[in-house]
Amino acid sequence: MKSDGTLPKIAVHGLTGCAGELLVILENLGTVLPYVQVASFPFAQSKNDIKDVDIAFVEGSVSQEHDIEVLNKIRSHSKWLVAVGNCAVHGCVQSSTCAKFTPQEMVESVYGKDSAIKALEAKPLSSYVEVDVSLSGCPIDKNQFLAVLASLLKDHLPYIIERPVCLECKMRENGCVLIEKNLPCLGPVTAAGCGALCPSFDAACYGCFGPCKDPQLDAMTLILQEKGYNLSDVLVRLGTFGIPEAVLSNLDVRR
Amino acid sequence: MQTTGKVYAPVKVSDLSYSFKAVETHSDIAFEALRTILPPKKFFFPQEETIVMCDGDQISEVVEVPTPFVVFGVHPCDLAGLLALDKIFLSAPLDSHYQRRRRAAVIVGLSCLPDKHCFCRSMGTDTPNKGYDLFLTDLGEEFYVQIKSQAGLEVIQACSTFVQSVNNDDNDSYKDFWSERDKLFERTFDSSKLPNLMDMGWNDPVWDQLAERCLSCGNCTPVCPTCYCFDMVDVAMFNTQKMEAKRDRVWDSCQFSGFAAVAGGENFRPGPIDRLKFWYRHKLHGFDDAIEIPSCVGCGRCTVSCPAGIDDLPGVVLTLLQKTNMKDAVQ
Amino acid sequence: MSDDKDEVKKHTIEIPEITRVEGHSAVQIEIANGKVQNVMLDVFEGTRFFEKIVLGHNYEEIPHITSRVCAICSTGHVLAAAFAIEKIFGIECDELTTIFRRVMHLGMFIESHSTHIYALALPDFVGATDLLDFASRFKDEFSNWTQLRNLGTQIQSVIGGRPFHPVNLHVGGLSSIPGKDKLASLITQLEAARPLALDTCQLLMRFKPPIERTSEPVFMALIPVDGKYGYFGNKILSSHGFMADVSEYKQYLNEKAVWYSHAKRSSIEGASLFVGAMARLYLFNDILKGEASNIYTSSPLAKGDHNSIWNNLAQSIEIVQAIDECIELLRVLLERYQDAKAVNKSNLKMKPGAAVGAVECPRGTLYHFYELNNEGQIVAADMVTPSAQNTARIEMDIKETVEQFADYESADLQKSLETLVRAYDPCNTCATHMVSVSYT
Amino acid sequence: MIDFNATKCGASPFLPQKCMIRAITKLAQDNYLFEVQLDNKEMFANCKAGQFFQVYVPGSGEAPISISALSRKNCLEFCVRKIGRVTSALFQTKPGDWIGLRGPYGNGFPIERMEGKNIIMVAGGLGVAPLRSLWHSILDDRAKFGKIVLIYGMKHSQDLLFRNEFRQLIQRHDMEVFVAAEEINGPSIAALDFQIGRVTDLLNLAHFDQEYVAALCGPPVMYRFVVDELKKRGLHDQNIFLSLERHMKCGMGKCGHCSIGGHFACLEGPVFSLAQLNFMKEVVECHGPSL
Ligand SMILES: Cc1cc2nc3c(=O)[nH]c(=O)nc-3n(C[C@H](O)[C@H](O)[C@H](O)COP(=O)(O)OP(=O)(O)OC[C@H]3O[C@@H](n4cnc5c(N)ncnc54)[C@H](O)[C@@H]3O)c2cc1C
Ligand code: SF4
Ligand code: SF4
Ligand code: SF4
Repeated sequence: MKSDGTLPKIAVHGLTGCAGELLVILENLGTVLPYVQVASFPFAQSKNDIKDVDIAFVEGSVSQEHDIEVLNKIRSHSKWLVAVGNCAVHGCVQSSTCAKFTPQEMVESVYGKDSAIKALEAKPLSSYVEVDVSLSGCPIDKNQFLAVLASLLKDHLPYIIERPVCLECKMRENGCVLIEKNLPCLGPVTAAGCGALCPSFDAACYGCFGPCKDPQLDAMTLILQEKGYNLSDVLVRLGTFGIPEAVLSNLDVRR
Repeated sequence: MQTTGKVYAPVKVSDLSYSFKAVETHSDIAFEALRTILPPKKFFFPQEETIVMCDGDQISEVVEVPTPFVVFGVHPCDLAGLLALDKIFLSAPLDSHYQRRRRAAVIVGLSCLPDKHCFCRSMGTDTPNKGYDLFLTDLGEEFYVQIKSQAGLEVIQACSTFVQSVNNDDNDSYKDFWSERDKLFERTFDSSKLPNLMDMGWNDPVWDQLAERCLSCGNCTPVCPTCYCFDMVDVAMFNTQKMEAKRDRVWDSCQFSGFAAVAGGENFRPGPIDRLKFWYRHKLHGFDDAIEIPSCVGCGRCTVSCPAGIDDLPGVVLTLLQKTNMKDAVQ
Repeated sequence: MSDDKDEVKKHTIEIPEITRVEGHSAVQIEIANGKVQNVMLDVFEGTRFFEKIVLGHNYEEIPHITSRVCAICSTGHVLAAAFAIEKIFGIECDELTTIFRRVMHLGMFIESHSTHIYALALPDFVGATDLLDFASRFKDEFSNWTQLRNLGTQIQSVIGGRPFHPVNLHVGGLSSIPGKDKLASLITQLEAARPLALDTCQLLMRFKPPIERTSEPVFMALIPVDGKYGYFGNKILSSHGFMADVSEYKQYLNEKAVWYSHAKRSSIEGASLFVGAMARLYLFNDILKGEASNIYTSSPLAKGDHNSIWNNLAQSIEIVQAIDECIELLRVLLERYQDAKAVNKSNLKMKPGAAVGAVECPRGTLYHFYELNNEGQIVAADMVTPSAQNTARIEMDIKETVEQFADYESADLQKSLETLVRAYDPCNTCATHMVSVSYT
Repeated sequence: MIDFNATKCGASPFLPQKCMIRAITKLAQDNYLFEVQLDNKEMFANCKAGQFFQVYVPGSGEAPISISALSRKNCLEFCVRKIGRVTSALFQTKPGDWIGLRGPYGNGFPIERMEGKNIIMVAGGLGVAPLRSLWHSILDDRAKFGKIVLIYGMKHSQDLLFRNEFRQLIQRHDMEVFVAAEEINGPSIAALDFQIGRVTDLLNLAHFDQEYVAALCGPPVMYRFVVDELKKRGLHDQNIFLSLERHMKCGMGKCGHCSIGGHFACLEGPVFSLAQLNFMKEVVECHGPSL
């Protein structure tokens, strides 16, 4: 509750994404409704007011002019701007390819030569505006989301840890699938938050939360190659869920 | 044992791995388990625990009084590991969260036969002499039981029908077991040389070779019986039940890049090599003079859990011993 | 807005952003001399080019990547991709794996349908301004949604690892078999939620459609593989009696282009393609079983009323069907639990080739096409989503609706249009192809 | 059955004491001075110059902050720079709000060993915060100490902290005070002789010899140069004291973050003599052989 007796206002917007975060937020609306007023949530309500809000959650990457317009408007009307989901934080799957094809090539390949569609290279929000909090995940973890919101309601920055998935994996006491099953697990270079979901299901982490802090990509590449994975598959796999090109380009094998 | 409380023992969880889990019957227990993924430290210093709660105007301690429980099948190295943790958490100021759980536990030790990764003998942690309530030596048909405490005695009394007093034969087979076991260690070295070794080998190229492969994944630390580093994580909450926030203690690892970073951008261990060397030194050099016990108990967990295969502690030690001309320490 | 350059009076209705559909879209309607000239459903969801994104990736990654087309149908995308790749390899999953997949898929239906009905469409029907208004005024209904949706997410979490973007479904099968106790608890939850599903049908049956339907669409859906009402299949059937293998999707979707694709001028004979719950019920109601069948028989659908608004009712019937089938399938799984096997990667024989995988998603038929090289990497890909197939029909419906109104400025018209579009729930996030139909 | 709860466990050492913020003063951009009331007499009595507290902002977290002064009326002063999560949250508090304190932790400066000696204090940037508590202790008992030199350097002149206090210190005749900034901009400060340059330049102006005891606090780069200079002047390693900053989560030798080799900076430090540090492998590695 604010000093004037009103509830803090939040907004939830989606740019170019799969609506995953919108869905997570929608499904947890019951928990947060007593503490906030939802000023804008086009996915869930008809009357949407983009005017000054305390916290704006934005899903999706910026992939077209319209996204930029909306994003700038949201930024100028919100105190805290939270990028939610891998798309908004790292650019997710759609940004991974832009390194290989130009947007126009993609438009042509999908919609034909004389398509009127204009596309931009998919980029995370931070490429266009200042982002206060970045909460990655594909989709975001609901507990992390609730903690971020609760922190911001106190005007505190939340503590989001970007340690590797391996820590959570060991904390859950999983047998390591990289060691025991020779699976191409990206846990060592991927940010935790999911609770080491894939390895808990005997599968290899494919990096959906984006890179952990300071990922050791050279060592990861080396070890996967030793396990028999070919270099091109390994590099493609590392880049799938939005490891930024700047980080990837530090790879020895790429240089 | 179940009269004492819940029983935890090694259980098979994957093709190659075991884990201490709650068991109901004798048949749940994997007696063959050599090392569990996580050591028994998780019962006393859990992966995640809430330490402090805070509402609008009060801060309070979270007091969890555990009911008595039994940890069954703790091998000598893990007993030594717990003693090392005791030195940290039970030294002043005493960590009450740890202490409460430690008090509630009855520890039943169990003998084991080493594999190629075990080197507890070199670290001097292969003989159980304290840290347990009961210790069982597997003599094939029967167990040779050593009782160390009142709590242990009470467990034995509760199942007196299965217990006989020890005779001379038993004593002999007990001795035989341990001397036979001693022969099984594949790699041994003289651990008294370790502090010197780490100092002399500090700039050895072996570190560069290892660090090139290090993933900084931190797998080596949660599995270690003596690693105790943690982070304090504040989680804000909605004001339900007037609870505004909690402080959680969560396992951390010195292998993560921000571990030693301070405000102003200085990071005292920025690269994997710095962190890896720090870790090796910490394990092999011990807690320096602060606490006079080794901080590696030779369980081999880090060796088997490192995806990069670079935590072969005895291997690295032997290599360094050769290089630094301390060959005489290789036994 | 009016445009005076033309002799004739032109009138344009714009609905800037249709909220509460799973994606973003706007409708633009041009009217001249009382006749609707153009209907443009403009999807301004940024395009993501999945056909291009997947190129160069190893087949193992494909289900995880395509899952990101759409959170709501992620299980459908994962399965369509897995089906296509398995076809290339010439393998078929064992029976129990297929049952696990079915249960997972039904979980998605329960979640997606209930979310669509309660959170996106129902607020319109009961006259709530939005979901929040709905939540506070219709507490029981809101809680129905929470419970049904939780049921769907629970099923998907137990089998797939999380409510969407599953981690346990792979080419070849599951990476790990869910615990027996968890499967058993799903049965209990399903049984508990069943009455709510029945209530939902009754609730929807009572609403009167705000707009009348004038022309009949062409319904199309996959023919269930095993003769029981279901969502996996390799052949399609249309209400015109057209039948084809899904591998020919390119031809038949194009062949019928007149009534499917460019809806701009006129729909030939007033018929356009309609996929989704209503289509499935129309085509396969005879193989519905139990309570679902009873409800269908008593519904307006059985009487031949194909007003698009009834799509929501059709969805509610499918929820009942899904719950009953899930219970049955889970019982089989429990009985034969020890036979269930996780996928063993080393047994997967990779082969180059191309194939089409298809699956019925909540909104209709989903097609995935892939071509693999010798390395198991994708060299060509194509996806056709249900929403893309429905777009023409939506535009057509809009046209008919507008023509029923005399006053184009009326607020009622705008509201009716939004309601109508929402009934289809065009999931624009997955509209990888949709943009092509929205320009004049 | 054994009664496992027979002996009660003590209170958690992680439990902060609730303390009221009495006053907040802005010292410079992003640098505030917090005056906090510590009613726990025992805790207060234990406080020593150079020690630190774990300051807890409810809902945000804890940060180790040095005692910058022990003011009368059971109050502690903390000089804080807004740098991240917890410090930003602290900057949002108002007088009258409460925060949590745990401590005091660490060894503090070895005042006993400085008695009767000449003292040189070198502060870089925010390092002035803990040193301030040291000069307060010394000046409170001025007669017990010999000559005093205080050197304070910073990047920009507008970062100057404790401006009024320095104005007074400079006027004292019983100590030498030097202040320097690498860049001087903004209004000059009356009666304050700002030098342009680094602390090392000031060392050349100061009069001191090998008989001095040195106390240093500042960023790691500063240590490298200052220590070199001090050693050139012949100061003994046992007489050079440095307050080291390390990442700390508990302050009581348990969380492992502040570990330097096998030592806990929070227990054995944060103040170490150069003689001690010479035998701490890791410090040597980080700061070069001169340290
Ligand atoms: C003994 C000691 C005394 C200190 N005295 C003061 C003082 O008097 N005034 C003052 O303003 N600051 C002091 N600091 C520094 C202060 O503790 C950090 O600035 C503070 O912890 C940053 O917390 P944060 O949450 O605001 O930053 P974060 O958002 O957590 O991080 C910002 C930066 O601070 C580093 N950091 C985070 N936590 C710590 C930590 N616990 N210890 C050290 N660095 C950390 C991070 O690695 C990062 O580089 C002292 C530190 C120590 C160790
Ligand atoms: S399975 Fe993956 S996440 Fe888990 S420990 Fe191994 S490499 Fe790390
Ligand atoms: S293990 Fe990796 S891929 Fe799987 S959910 Fe977690 S971050 Fe995503
Ligand atoms: S040593 Fe091995 S286990 Fe430890 S961080 Fe490096 S790669 Fe991971």
